[in-house]
Amino acid sequence: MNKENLTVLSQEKLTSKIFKMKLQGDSVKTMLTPGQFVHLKVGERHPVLRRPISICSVKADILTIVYRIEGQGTKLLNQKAAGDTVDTLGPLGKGFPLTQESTALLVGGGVGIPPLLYLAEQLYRQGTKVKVILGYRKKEEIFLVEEFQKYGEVFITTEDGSYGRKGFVTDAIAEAGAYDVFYTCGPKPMLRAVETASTKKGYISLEERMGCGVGACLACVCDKQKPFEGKAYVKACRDGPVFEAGEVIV
Amino acid sequence: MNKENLTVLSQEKLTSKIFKMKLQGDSVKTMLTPGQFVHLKVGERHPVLRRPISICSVKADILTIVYRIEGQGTKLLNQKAAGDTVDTLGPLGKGFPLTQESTALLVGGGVGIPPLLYLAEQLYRQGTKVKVILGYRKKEEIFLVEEFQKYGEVFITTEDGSYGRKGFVTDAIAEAGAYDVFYTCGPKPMLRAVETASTKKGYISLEERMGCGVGACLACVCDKQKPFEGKAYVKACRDGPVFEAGEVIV
Amino acid sequence: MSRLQVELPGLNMKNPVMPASGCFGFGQEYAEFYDLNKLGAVAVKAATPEIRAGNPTPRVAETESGMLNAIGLQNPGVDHIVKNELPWLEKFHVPILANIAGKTEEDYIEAARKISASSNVHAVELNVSCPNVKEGGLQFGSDPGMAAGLTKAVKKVSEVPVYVKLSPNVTNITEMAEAVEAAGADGLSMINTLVGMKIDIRTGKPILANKTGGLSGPAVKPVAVRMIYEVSQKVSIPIIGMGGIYTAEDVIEFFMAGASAVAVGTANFSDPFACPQIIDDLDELLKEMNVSNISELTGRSWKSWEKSLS
Amino acid sequence: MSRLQVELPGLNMKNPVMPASGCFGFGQEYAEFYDLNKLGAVAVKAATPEIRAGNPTPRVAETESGMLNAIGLQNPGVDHIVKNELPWLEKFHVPILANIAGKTEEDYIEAARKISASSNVHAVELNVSCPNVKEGGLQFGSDPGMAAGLTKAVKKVSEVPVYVKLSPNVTNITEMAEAVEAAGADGLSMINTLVGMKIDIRTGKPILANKTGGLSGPAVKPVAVRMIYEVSQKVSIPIIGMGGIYTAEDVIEFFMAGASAVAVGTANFSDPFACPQIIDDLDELLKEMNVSNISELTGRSWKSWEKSLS
Ligand SMILES: Cc1cc2nc3c(=O)[nH]c(=O)nc-3n(C[C@H](O)[C@H](O)[C@H](O)COP(=O)(O)OP(=O)(O)OC[C@H]3O[C@@H](n4cnc5c(N)ncnc54)[C@H](O)[C@@H]3O)c2cc1C
Ligand SMILES: Cc1cc2nc3c(=O)[nH]c(=O)nc-3n(C[C@H](O)[C@H](O)[C@H](O)COP(=O)(O)OP(=O)(O)OC[C@H]3O[C@@H](n4cnc5c(N)ncnc54)[C@H](O)[C@@H]3O)c2cc1C
Ligand SMILES: Cc1cc2nc3c(=O)[nH]c(=O)nc-3n(C[C@H](O)[C@H](O)[C@H](O)COP(=O)(O)O)c2cc1C
Ligand SMILES: Cc1cc2nc3c(=O)[nH]c(=O)nc-3n(C[C@H](O)[C@H](O)[C@H](O)COP(=O)(O)O)c2cc1C
Ligand code: FES
Ligand code: FES
Repeated sequence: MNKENLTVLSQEKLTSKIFKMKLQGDSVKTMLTPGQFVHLKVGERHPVLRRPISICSVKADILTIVYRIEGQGTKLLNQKAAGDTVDTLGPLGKGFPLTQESTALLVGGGVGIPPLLYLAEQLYRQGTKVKVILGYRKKEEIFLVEEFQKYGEVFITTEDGSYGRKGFVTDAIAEAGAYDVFYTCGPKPMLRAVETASTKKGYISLEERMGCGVGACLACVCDKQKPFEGKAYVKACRDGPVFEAGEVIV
Repeated sequence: MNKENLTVLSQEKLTSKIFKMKLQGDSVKTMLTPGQFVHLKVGERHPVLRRPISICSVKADILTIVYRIEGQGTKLLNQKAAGDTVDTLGPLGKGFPLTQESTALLVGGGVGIPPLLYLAEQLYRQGTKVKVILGYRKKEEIFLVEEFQKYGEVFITTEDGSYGRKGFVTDAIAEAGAYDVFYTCGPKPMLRAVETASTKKGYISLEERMGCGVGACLACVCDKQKPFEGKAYVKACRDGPVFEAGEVIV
Repeated sequence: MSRLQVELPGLNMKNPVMPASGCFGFGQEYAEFYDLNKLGAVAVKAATPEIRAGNPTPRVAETESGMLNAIGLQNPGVDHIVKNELPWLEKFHVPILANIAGKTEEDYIEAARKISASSNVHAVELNVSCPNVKEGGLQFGSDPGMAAGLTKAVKKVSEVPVYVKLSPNVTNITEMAEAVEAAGADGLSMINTLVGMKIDIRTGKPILANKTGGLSGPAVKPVAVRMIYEVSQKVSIPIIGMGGIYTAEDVIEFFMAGASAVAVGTANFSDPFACPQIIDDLDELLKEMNVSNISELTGRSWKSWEKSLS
Repeated sequence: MSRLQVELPGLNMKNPVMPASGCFGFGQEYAEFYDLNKLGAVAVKAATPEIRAGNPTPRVAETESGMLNAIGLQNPGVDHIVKNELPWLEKFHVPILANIAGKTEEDYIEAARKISASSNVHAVELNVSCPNVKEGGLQFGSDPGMAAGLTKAVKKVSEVPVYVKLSPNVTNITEMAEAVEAAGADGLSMINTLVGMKIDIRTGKPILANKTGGLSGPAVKPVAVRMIYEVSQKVSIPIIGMGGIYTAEDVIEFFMAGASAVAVGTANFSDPFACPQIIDDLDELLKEMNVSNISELTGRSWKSWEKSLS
């Protein structure tokens, strides 16, 4: 496992609260799987815990992450400027498996959207047809849409109807049409809704509060739907954050 | 009382551990008395206490301080760069009274040296003859000597004899010759030695660990030699840090 | 009634924020920074019957997100305080919570009797929990029976409501709270400081001359919130919450845990304008949260309620 | 003997630093970062006789300079641990301190009997102080008589020395320590976590599903140092110190307070290399301080000594 001080190349504001950050370093070359995450140390001694952030895209030794300012940790991350470094652990966890099916539906909401971009790119490159549903609260909070459009057709929903279809991501599934496999990442109610709305095979990515991020502290466990070999739980940080739909209780 | 975000103009390294920092702001114009101090907030939320640092010199709205990197707080202060701001409370406390006698002896050791510079300047300007004894551990740790030489004759002692007279500041008092009043600032053993070595009237400046810095918490009290009007103690932050020699138990 | 106004026994407060005892002297120093009329109340420094010199220095040490203090109840004695310190505060329209301490029950009784007779003292606060004095105080703070006995005795002589300030250094703080409530306490203050120590590794000695000291500041906030959460579910007298409050968000957290007012201690040292700043921010925050009076939030974390906060 | 080597009952440690129980799993994850032979010992996650699912999530929350956890002793049961987890650690030359917990005395006896029979378990640590499980554990941790009874019972069945891990959530920790020493404990571990809570003001609810959790990290260090300082003067068995250790300087502080070895918990989450880093720095620091073996520092803050540290 890698720990490296990545160098900040840039910070770019996407919406009032969402930022895109580029980081450079050797360990980035090992960040091959979409859905994996990095665990960032955002302050010298405070706060005590790292922050898990998904890999959004990788080009050679440059990592792109997209994050929303939530609290203290993401605020500190936002204060980093080009030339500063960020102590980064990763890649961590198990990411999305690349399907062999022909059409994939990607469904993302909020800060669940960034990891799907790396996935969209890899699916597109291997020839899978990609359809993407992205859910936002309102027009002003839309981000990353053009990037997704490079890899497939994009359907947008906003809760207030200020852009695209009014409603939730599930309201756009019919419009998106046929698909063989789905991939989804976002808030738990969304994951549940997508799981329920679909009869196809799929993969979901979970956000759990983490301690260690490496599998040692048991902070991030999820219950399995069906205990397997006596194990009733999995660790989001190590066995996930991506699970097959139906594997864990969301 | 003033609280202001002063703007950092410069940081300059004087010795391996000692730095000179210039800060600018309106409240600096009220920092008129040598021996007073400012109380600096060195971090956003950590550490919880401010750091007391003496006024070393003032020109219009520019404050100069000279500090030694000791622990966490001074390390954070050292990370400030030109253009950053420092939340500053001050001027605080009672400084050195300017004597009407003709010759003043200033005796400083370590980080007790900086406040004496502002005093030397003011004494010199009002026509008092200034003699200065500065004590250091060794040659490499000498700082501010040239600045003092503008205002009077300077005698230097080093503990290891690598520069000036070998020994402690008291070993140079005889050499410095006659004086009418003394002013001293430095570590407590030095203050005690100077008080004992002198029969003249004098003023000492005390370093006590502080909480509030404004007189409310009673962290920084010193015992009076002779209780006066029922009061057996004084507060270094408010009644001091400068006291008449013999007034408090050092 | 404004969003911020709260009413506690003896304390009619225009807002729920007061500086904590021992962190604000008798107000004179901070009055140089702002108008004390801004405050909901003022908790003044502990008074004992006799003059107290307190502990030798160093009396403070810094820790991660906190500080240790061992002032040791230095004070000029209750007579001096009543005669020389409290009258100065009369010009402000701010109720005073007078903190008292002692070695024996008689000490507390004397201090309470004298100070509660001051015209501008609206409530007394029994400091039964000062960790920095060896005798007496500590026992009163950890033995429910003794705390109850003391409360009863003080209630008899006090002309104003009596708050008991509880120590967090106990196995079962709820038991302490229930005991003093049964004995007639009008309210609780919690928490006082946790006993801690810091050693200077260069000298090998504790930094504080008193060796141990009381830990305060943001580091102790989770302990304070937990204790208030537990106690508020078991007593029906109001709680003045304290321990690491720095922001308006912290005040909301203490209310949701079960507090009915709050005190701010260590934060004053970090920023002399901490109290007025918190009060202003709190008003804004409550407006955003659509709360018409802050008292609605008391105990939110354990009360079931219909309208969830958006 | 090297500067760092220490010898405690059952634990012959090449250096005094071990990861704390519950913060290091059974070592496999951190072995991907560095060679576990670097460590002085390993304290493994608590074992109970039966499989435990632990508490619902969220199980962690962050606080100023600290964190709350309410894992709730999730573990696969002692049989599984003995069969599947401990053998993996055999390839390292590092003594294991096996943490055990339970609801009843019988639980502890069963866990101790089974785990102490493992070839690479060198000592057991009785977790009588887990704040995150409702039944049993808590009583054992706050009642000196019960703690002593438990210690005696476990001593009878354990094939290796027994350490008792004390809770800081008590009025008098010295009394607890003396009781378990008299009952035959070979050593003490202190401190476990302080009970705390954090409320999410957006929802009005505690962040942890378990509501309360155990506070650890630098915030609690002054409390740990104070307790070790007090207890070490009253007992003659060694103390494994823990609570907020992040640096080599912290380790020295704990030794000076009275510890004979230390454990590092929360710091592992902040930096997976925390333990080896502290060990390297400690060696350097002791060299600078001219200390020939770290054991010389144990209790420095209260022992009188001739040669002062320069
Ligand atoms: C596997 C994974 C991938 C993620 N990827 C992204 C991403 O690409 N972009 C993005 O903006 N956010 C992402 N998140 C959420 C992100 O980790 C949180 O928003 C962030 O930790 C909040 O930290 P804070 O200090 O700003 O907020 P605070 O509320 O101050 O955080 C306090 C504590 O709670 C934890 N926490 C708070 N919210 C969450 C959350 N939603 N999930 C997990 N822990 C939380 C923090 O890590 C911290 O320990 C991801 C979370 C996980 C688990
Ligand atoms: C009135 C006054 C004027 C001072 N003027 C200067 C000056 O001009 N230049 C300079 O370099 N230093 C000066 N000092 C000392 C300076 O305040 C300390 O070196 C500094 O606070 C150390 O902080 P730290 O975080 O780096 O060290 P740490 O050891 O990490 O500090 C921990 C705590 O101890 C306090 N502390 C540590 N050492 C001292 C000390 N010697 N005196 C008071 N408190 C201390 C800190 O303020 C802090 O609260 C002065 C002190 C006082 C009281
Ligand atoms: C320097 C200092 C002095 C204190 N003196 C007293 C006191 O005299 N009486 C008292 O009841 N509490 C005293 N306290 C405790 C505070 O009133 C308060 O309970 C505690 O500091 C927790 O709040 P905080 O974290 O906001 O500081 C003192 C605290 C500090 C830091
Ligand atoms: C996530 C987590 C899990 C823990 N699990 C256990 C445990 O199973 N048994 C135990 O005795 N202590 C447990 N502890 C307590 C630690 O071993 C240690 O006593 C405490 O965290 C203080 O040390 P620290 O501040 O270095 O973390 C746990 C602590 C944390 C943070
Ligand atoms: S975060 Fe520690 S096990 Fe997953
Ligand atoms: S530092 Fe608070 S009274 Fe002097």
